[in-house]
Amino acid sequence: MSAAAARPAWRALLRLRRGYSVLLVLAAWETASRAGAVNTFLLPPASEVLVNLWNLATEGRLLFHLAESLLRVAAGLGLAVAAGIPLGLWKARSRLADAVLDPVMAFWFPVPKVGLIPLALLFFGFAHGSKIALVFADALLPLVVATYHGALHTDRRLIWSARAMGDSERRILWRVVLPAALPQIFTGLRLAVTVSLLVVFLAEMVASSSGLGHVMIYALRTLETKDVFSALVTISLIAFLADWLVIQARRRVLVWHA
Amino acid sequence: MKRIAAVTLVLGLVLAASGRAGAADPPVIRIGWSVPAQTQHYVMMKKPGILKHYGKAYKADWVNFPGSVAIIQAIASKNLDAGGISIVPLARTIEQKAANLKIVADMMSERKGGFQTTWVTLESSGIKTIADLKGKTMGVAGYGSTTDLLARAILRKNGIDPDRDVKRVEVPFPVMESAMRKGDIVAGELAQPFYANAKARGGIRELFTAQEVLPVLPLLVEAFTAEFMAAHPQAVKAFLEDYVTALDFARDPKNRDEVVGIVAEVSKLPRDVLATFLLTPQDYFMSPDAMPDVEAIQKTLDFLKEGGVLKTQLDAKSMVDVSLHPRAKR
Amino acid sequence: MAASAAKIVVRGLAKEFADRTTGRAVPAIGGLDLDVLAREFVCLLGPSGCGKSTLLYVLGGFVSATAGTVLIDGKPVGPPGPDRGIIFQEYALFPWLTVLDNVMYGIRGAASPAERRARAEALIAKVHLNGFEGHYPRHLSGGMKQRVAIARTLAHDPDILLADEPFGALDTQTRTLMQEELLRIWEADRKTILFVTHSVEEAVILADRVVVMTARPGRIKADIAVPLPRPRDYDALVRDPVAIELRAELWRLVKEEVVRARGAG
Amino acid sequence: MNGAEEAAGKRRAARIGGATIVIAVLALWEGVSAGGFVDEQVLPRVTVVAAAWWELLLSGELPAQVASSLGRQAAGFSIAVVVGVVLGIAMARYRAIDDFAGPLITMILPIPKAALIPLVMLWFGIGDVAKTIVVFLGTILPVVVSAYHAAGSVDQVFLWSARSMGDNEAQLLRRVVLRAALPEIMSGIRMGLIISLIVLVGAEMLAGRGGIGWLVFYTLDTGAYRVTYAAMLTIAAIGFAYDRLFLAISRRLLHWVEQE
Repeated sequence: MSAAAARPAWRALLRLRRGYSVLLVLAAWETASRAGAVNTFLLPPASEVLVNLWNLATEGRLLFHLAESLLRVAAGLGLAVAAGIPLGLWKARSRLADAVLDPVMAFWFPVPKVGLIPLALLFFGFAHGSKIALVFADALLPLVVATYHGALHTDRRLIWSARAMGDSERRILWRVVLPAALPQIFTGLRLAVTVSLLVVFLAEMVASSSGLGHVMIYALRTLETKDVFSALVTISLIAFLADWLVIQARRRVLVWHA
Repeated sequence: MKRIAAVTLVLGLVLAASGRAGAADPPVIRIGWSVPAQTQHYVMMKKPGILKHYGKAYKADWVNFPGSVAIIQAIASKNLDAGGISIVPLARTIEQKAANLKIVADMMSERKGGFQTTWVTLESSGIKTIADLKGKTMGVAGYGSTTDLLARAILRKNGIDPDRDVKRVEVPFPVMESAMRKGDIVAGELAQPFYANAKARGGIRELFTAQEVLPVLPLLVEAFTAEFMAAHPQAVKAFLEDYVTALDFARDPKNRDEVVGIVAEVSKLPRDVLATFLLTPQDYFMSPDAMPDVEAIQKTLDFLKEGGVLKTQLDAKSMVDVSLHPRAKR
Repeated sequence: MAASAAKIVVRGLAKEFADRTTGRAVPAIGGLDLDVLAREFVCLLGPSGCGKSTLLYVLGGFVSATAGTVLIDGKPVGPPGPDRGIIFQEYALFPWLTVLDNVMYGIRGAASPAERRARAEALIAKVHLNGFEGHYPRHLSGGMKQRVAIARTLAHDPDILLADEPFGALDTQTRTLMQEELLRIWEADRKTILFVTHSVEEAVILADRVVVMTARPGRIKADIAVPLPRPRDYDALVRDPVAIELRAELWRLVKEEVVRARGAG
Repeated sequence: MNGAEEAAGKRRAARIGGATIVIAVLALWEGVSAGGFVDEQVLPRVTVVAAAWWELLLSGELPAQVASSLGRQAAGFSIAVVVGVVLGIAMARYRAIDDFAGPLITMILPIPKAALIPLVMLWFGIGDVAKTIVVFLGTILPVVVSAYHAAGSVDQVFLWSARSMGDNEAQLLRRVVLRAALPEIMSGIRMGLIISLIVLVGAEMLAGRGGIGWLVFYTLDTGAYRVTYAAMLTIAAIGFAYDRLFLAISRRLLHWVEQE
């Protein structure tokens, strides 16, 4: 009667259940390409791409570029978290901060950062700095907005209880408002992770000598379509893994949350 | 009643969308262009009045792309019929049978008598020869681009392994000069108009050009799909006549001011910068007869095969089709 | 058969929850039998966490039982529907709707919007909230919110009312007034009510019958009739010897379970 | 003591603060460029950019490019809002849809759209449809994620109340889940609105037939940076105006939300 006995088998099936759509897409891709429905130059068969990916991966170069990209994402995202959460909290708790920051952000965030790449290159260097700066600039938005909304709707009874217990405003911010905002912050983090990946690959496509985006643009320039798709598949896998990690972290951190 | 109306409407929309509503309309050539160095195209786009056949024997739908690869992708996905394309991606396209493209006219080449992409350093850098680059950082505008392939060959020829002996970082053309003056790189490649700009500001020394490995590099050509040429030979013929007209117009010294204005308008670059080199010996070389240089193309293909960029030996003659070219000797 | 005459029949009901951190099954209700007659007012009393609310949610069709049968009018309990109205301690008013719109929400089948509106207004009057029709929940006090919630539940005219500690969050005065108001409304049309509470006083004032549950996993510990006449007078009940005796008895039963629960925990 | 007066004072202070920041940034920009700290070719002076902007405005090019872009942006954004909200709520409510769409969304959306352009060309051509699809793909992420999380955390008592009042699934979704999730969805839409302007650049480099995003990328390529910055500032200004408009609408729509 209890599901406990059948759990391992069920677990395995559940895992599969969450991946079958990806397998379906791969199958459709393979069929379309093999059947000649699409130009294989534009869309080579999935199987060939996967074999190619395996070769690139075992060769080692791909892993190097992957590590470069991930380093940039980690640094940019880390900075965005470190800056975005305090900014969002501050904006939610101080009317003055809100009034000053709101228009500045509303003007800054729609700026297409790709146009700032030349400037970023000169200011932050051609290696990691420029990409980290761009990731930071774009990942900041979801974090600030999410933290702000989460903190704004904190139950005021919680804040008052803390105040009654003699907590300072700063302590309340970190001990009451931040935990209360965490569910929303995780939503923002999920977005920020995706945005970071997007930005780092884009920045690496425009100007970089390493990273997955660089691998992709090099393959595009030399018309090695299979390499392009190998990079694409890698990016997809990374994105999937990163998202899974955020969801796991969310589950761990938010055990108290419904 | 309603159903008939609906069916008529749908049919009408389909016909309108297919663009073949009026049989009398001349065929539309969907053609890709990019910047820089496609002066013939810019003149055709901005001065259709000087063209004899435009609107009568053909119409053109000009679409801008960020470069040759994008144009080729658009051709392969059947969204374009023609375009101004660089020779290396074109060769790779034909090698992979991604699209059946034919070179129908010359657009511009890098050779003596015209501008060649130039690798430069600062006079103060202490770099005198290519060998001095050992252990230094240099700028590449685009890994895997034609000029990058040439630079690698030249470095290797001068005893420098491009992957080990120098650090090469990707720097967009417009930032190259600043990066060099700032000291982030000691050398870098400059195309026009960035070369002219840097030269005007002074302190720049030329290191090398592609001359050393390829005396004539037919960099950009006009290409059409074989399918379109077979379906609309008259339109292509008329287009090429107009293409030559535009070339002649651009090359005529008394039109120079106007052409500089056209290029400034298209590229959005300041007119005074363009005026320093455009249509002078400091501009890319445009062959007066607009004929593709089969011999130079073959040499380029051979060079690419040798360098491993091409896996197969391609035949330039089979890639070129000048049967509709007004200045072809018949 | 006496059992089949009952409005609600519960037999051998068990409910397990999976612990979120350990993944182990935790029993909330363990083999519970209960009959509720039509038009009966039954209070469920028990220590916190004894599964009173869970029983209510199973009856409402919100959660499914792990084992056992639950019949309503002789039929197995179905998904939630307007035949069973529910009132929560947290009011559960839709914050985006006005008082009037909240009450109108559940009114269906009326011929015209005007008719629905008239019915809603009548219900609002019944809970003494005239003049607050256009207010949003955030502008109301706790007692007012709960009165809106009662009006909203009555609006779809349910057969059975399930109340989950509805007055638990109210102050004593408001609570007393709300109890009187609920009795007044109930005596007018006598719906079947299953009322979860942790207050012995409340159970004695309201119920025909008080069912005391054991600590987790919840079972029936005692089933005690309340032999007090209706309509009930709050002030009289305070001094009524039968009521005093009953309160003492119930409190003793509950206390045993509270102590047991604490020992187990 | 006087709350209204205090609020007005803060507003005034904020306005002054905001203006100070803007002026300081512009002055810094001009100084950095004019003082030779950054090459003027890479960062043209504010005054040069302003002149370029004015020129583009007078020539009619800027209004034309903006107009041609806003249609695509509005279309892509609107579709993203509708599809994103519906999909996000559906994923939160139905395990099967989540299992199907969830992995695809997390795997496809982080791919730089520039890499997908060949496939977009293949299936949707190089016209407005293709560009709208790219905007849609870029914009839908925040909408879908916020709708998913918001719909997933709707208070259980709301759902049960509505059920016990006889709501069927469709009514429940429309009348309760959507409404209860609205505040968080709106913050996702706000982000989507901003991002829809950013992704115009990617969408319009697909095949240049104009547009403000095309102008950014095109001049970035040619090196006409004064135009790049003018176009970027225009996009930022549009984004600012959109955001203010959005806030006004949002305040009206969410007047029932309890705020401190």
